[in-house]
Amino acid sequence: MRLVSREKVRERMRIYKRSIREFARTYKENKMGIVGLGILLVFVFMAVAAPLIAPHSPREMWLAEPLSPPSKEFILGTDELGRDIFSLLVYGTQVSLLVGLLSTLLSVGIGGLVGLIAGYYGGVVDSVLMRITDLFLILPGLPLMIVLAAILGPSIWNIIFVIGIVSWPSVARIVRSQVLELRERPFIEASKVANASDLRILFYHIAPNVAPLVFATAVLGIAGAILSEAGLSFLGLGDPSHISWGMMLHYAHEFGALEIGAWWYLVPPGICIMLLVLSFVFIGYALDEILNPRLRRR
Amino acid sequence: MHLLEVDSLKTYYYTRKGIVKAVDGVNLHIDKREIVGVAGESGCGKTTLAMTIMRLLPPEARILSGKILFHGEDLLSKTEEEMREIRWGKISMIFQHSMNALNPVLTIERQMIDAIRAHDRKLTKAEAAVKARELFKMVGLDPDRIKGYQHEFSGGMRQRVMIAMALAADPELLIADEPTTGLDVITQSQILELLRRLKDELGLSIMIITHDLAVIAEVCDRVSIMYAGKVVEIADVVTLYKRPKHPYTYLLINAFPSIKSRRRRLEEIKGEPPRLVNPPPGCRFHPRCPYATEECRAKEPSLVEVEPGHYVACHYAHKLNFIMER
Amino acid sequence: MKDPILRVVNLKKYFPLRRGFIETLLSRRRLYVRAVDGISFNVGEGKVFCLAGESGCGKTTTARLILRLIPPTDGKVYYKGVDIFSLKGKELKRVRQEMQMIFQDPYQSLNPRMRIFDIVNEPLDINRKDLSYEEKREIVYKALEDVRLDPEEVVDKFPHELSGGERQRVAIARALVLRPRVIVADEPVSMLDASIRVSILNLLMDLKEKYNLTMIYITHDLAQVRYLGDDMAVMYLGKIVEMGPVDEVLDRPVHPYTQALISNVPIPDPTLSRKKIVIRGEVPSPVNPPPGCRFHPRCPYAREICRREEPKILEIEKGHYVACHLYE
Amino acid sequence: MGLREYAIRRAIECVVLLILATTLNFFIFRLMPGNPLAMYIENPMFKAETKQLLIKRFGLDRPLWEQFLIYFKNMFTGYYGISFRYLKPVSELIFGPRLFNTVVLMMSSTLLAVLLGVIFGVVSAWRRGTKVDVSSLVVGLVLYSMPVFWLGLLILLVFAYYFGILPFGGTITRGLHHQNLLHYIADYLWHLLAPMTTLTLINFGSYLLIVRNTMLDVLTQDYMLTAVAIGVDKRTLLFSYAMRNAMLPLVTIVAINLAFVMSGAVITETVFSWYGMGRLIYSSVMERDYPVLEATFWFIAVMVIIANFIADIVYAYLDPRIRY
Repeated sequence: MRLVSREKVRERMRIYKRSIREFARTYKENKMGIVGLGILLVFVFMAVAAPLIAPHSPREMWLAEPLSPPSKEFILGTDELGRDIFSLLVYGTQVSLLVGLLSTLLSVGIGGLVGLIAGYYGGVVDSVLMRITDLFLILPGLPLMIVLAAILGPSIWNIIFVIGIVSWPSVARIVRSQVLELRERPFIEASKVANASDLRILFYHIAPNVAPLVFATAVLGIAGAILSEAGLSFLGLGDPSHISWGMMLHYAHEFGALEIGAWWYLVPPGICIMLLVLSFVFIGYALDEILNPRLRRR
Repeated sequence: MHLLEVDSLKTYYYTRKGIVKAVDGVNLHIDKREIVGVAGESGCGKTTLAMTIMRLLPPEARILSGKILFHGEDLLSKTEEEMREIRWGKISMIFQHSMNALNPVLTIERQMIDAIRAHDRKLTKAEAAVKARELFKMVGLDPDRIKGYQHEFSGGMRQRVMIAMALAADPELLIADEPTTGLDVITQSQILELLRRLKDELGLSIMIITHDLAVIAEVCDRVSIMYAGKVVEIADVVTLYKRPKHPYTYLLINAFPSIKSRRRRLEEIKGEPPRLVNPPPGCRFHPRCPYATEECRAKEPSLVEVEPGHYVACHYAHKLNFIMER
Repeated sequence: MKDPILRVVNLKKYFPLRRGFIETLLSRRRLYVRAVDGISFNVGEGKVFCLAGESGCGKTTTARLILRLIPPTDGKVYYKGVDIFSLKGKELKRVRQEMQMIFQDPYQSLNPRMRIFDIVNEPLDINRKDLSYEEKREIVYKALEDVRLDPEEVVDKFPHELSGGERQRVAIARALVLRPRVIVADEPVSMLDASIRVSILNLLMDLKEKYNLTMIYITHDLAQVRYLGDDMAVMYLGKIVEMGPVDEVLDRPVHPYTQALISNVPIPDPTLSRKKIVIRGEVPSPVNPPPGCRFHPRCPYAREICRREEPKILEIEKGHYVACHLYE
Repeated sequence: MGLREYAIRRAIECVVLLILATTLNFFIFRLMPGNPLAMYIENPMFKAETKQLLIKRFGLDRPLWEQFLIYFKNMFTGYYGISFRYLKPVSELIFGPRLFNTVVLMMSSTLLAVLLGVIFGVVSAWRRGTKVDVSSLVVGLVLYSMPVFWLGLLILLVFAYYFGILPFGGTITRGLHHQNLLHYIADYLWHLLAPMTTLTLINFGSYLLIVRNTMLDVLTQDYMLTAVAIGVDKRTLLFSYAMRNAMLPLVTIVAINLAFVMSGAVITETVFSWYGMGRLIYSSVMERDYPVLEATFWFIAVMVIIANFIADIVYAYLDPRIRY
């Protein structure tokens, strides 16, 4: 096959740059989106630069009396094993971000593909795929995750897998309804008249038009995945070798932080979860407003 | 005194992309028992004009100047409370896209009764229901279907329902925004016939807003032609179609193929209508006008009465004489 | 008359009414929307054949059938003597290249995420793998010039950056890049403003002359039919009721429906007075079309036979066909 | 098509879905690594004979398709097997105080959340762009972003630990002798307060956002402009013209959310030691108590299907367009 000409590549780059510039301009006007992005960047920095920020190793035990309140050395006190809570918090960011991103990638991958195929081919294929999707929606999500996680065993990869495998149906539904609408657009017929193959129509015409919506959904999906991870970890199903915020709260609950009023152990992990989720929700909301033509009308 | 007189009205939209000068100095009037057509292409400001008269503008719109005199009283100086009485009570409107103008989950009867009772609170629900059925009959609908829902009616019938709704509070003036757009030829003809009949029977004044000059020729007594936020020509319907004075009017009428006339090549109007964020200076039509001169580019023409009842906004109105050969 | 380039024979399309899985199981009788119900016509090479009718009469479905965008329930379409529904693979691809379509809504018929160059280039990308990028670009630029757009100015733009008229020109350019023989135009100007409409109509006529195209022009506007059509057929509820040369049909309509339709078309001339034929009611649903002649419930001349028997299509004058019991 | 025909059609579809869900439920628990058979054999609590007996009783020695048929019959005749952990019939574990407690918790919090969500959502949309709107939007988003258990822990920290006015958990005060029924109910409600508030707040956030969105959508519809032009008074405008349309999607969402609320219940019941189905599910997972899980999952699926069915009928009743 002949290589794509250099000029064509250059042309493409120019167009992409222009689209990104245009998008950035509209995004900048959205206050919520900017706040969300700001919070997210702080957390990303925390995750990447964790070894530089954290004063102690998250594994180092008996640094001080267990459950000791905040002090100069341990600004958020210590946990029941005498570990530095602030350090645990900083490293916990890595887990949340990793689980959120990867499990959403999985659910968007499965859901997107199912939605595309069901929506485009319709008929029996659609009926079968959608019935399966309905079934997954009927089964209670978190209990299902709990069962799967408990059986697969406590590992961060299992958690990612479990969250991804349980949360794809909503993505599939959204994508499918969008595809159903796009499929009827005349530009699809126009390209059929030009002999375009199904694959070309699906991936060249439909997928790029679904992409923005999927992107907005995915960002909200990350928020949901982080909450799910926190929930699973809180129930004690997390990976003990990667301490997450949910797991910190699990231990806090288990070891009676509540009964002694150890707020320094109970409050900070929750705030972190909330802020990180909120940042994705804000960004998702902003994207939805920008990309969703229904809301843009006015 | 005219029933309604619009005097140098300006309504702009303040959007993120700039100021849209949708209505930029419009004059026109409507007399009693008269059907006046306001014609222009999409985006010329004709719907904004109607919404300004009704005072139903979205928040980003602002009325900058001008007067809207109804029975000699300026509607722009009325309070919202007073306007609520005049709206529908004196001036009612049929909106564009009548498909979506009715609430889908309420019966037609319920909506008709609400409309009737909103302006005559003395009526009981039962009395209002009787009146609603009468209105249904008047617009040629079967009164037994009044308890139905919007989706049970076809396009033409929905338009009739909208007309019945508009008549709910016995208005003096009816503004109809694209009343026949999207309807089939025969249905369209029926709706126009109905409007003409209502004018005669109820002594109604009607303002028809449309992009279709053929529709105007069918029913209107007088016509205003709008272009890019301005009125460029006003005349009675025969004068306008037979001896237009504004080049735009002439070209626009010529741009409509007729089913009657034998085939010949129609004259094109070059270019496209300007965007109202940044309209051209001088006469707004000059970039597309075959007769434009330096003067047209520099100076804006004002609407002048060239003969009784015939107003034209063109520097060369006295020189240009178009004769329609159809 | 020489052999027509396109022959449509007894074409039918019934759409099954969309219903749930369960319902299909429960009831044996399936309901159909009879969008096109047995129509036949010929299109001569280099002619403009107009399909006219009100919304829901099946004219757009006919267009999609001719282009094989949907499979027919019954009937044949012969292009240069070959039944297009029997074609497969390479042959189908080749015939499709010779038949292109222009759609009604220029806002919907261009992919919003592709720039103009890619939109016009797509048919070449798919069908002309033998061409180099430079060659394709030349053809695209030429096509854009053909539709009187400035290629340099538009190629990089996205559809939303163009006006409606410009978009429709792009759609025409896309239809032309493969040098088709037949163009099916489905209400190509109905969404455009009056002042732009004429320039698109004239453009279509010029291109038709220049490339000796055959055109199937679908419209509800009889004035447009008069303006550019050679032959025409009037459709009502999936059937052709009258067919013939444009001037013949419009000046001497014989079917009561055609007569009513023509008499109700608004004319941009207030001095012309004429008698309008008043017709009751609205078009019935194509799911349950009336028996016999489909127009009989609204026809002022309906007789007993019209309720029972479907009228056959008859040639009452040379080339002028009508399906009405009044003329049997 | 009338409402009745529509209801029948939907009912048949629900039955199909129920059969499919039952089937899926079977396979989820059979195809999992560490199948139930292994659990019997590895469990030292059972004697060899008992094992054989139970295996026979459950039909686990028969081929899979036969097991499937037996399972199917069992599910629909109310025989869910015996819990490994409690050595009691599963039906006894589910149908009783546990179910009651969970239903009380879920119903009360859902009702409150919907009510609050509707009020704040409508006001927020009606006054779009004002301070009221922006602050309720932010509150909604923040609540939506909060982990349920953390909110629960915070409430406990503040009201149980610092103020000492609420209990740390449980359904009733253990060891307390209740003098009469009224006293018992009061004690029960006192314990209900914290978990109910937690679930209400969490759900309130999402309902507020949904109602606000649909309401904004409705307000921009053409028919609203017509109603304003007609001069329909504000009350009628808001309640008859706008809200009825805006409430429609909510009917469906409340039903769909049931499965989601159940997830919230699992965690909430754990935080507050609430004696209900959620905790049963959790502890059964930890103990690999398959019969209980199989039954609870099936039961929840049935509830969700029924709720969706009811929602569809209510929707059709409210929206005349559905009965085409």
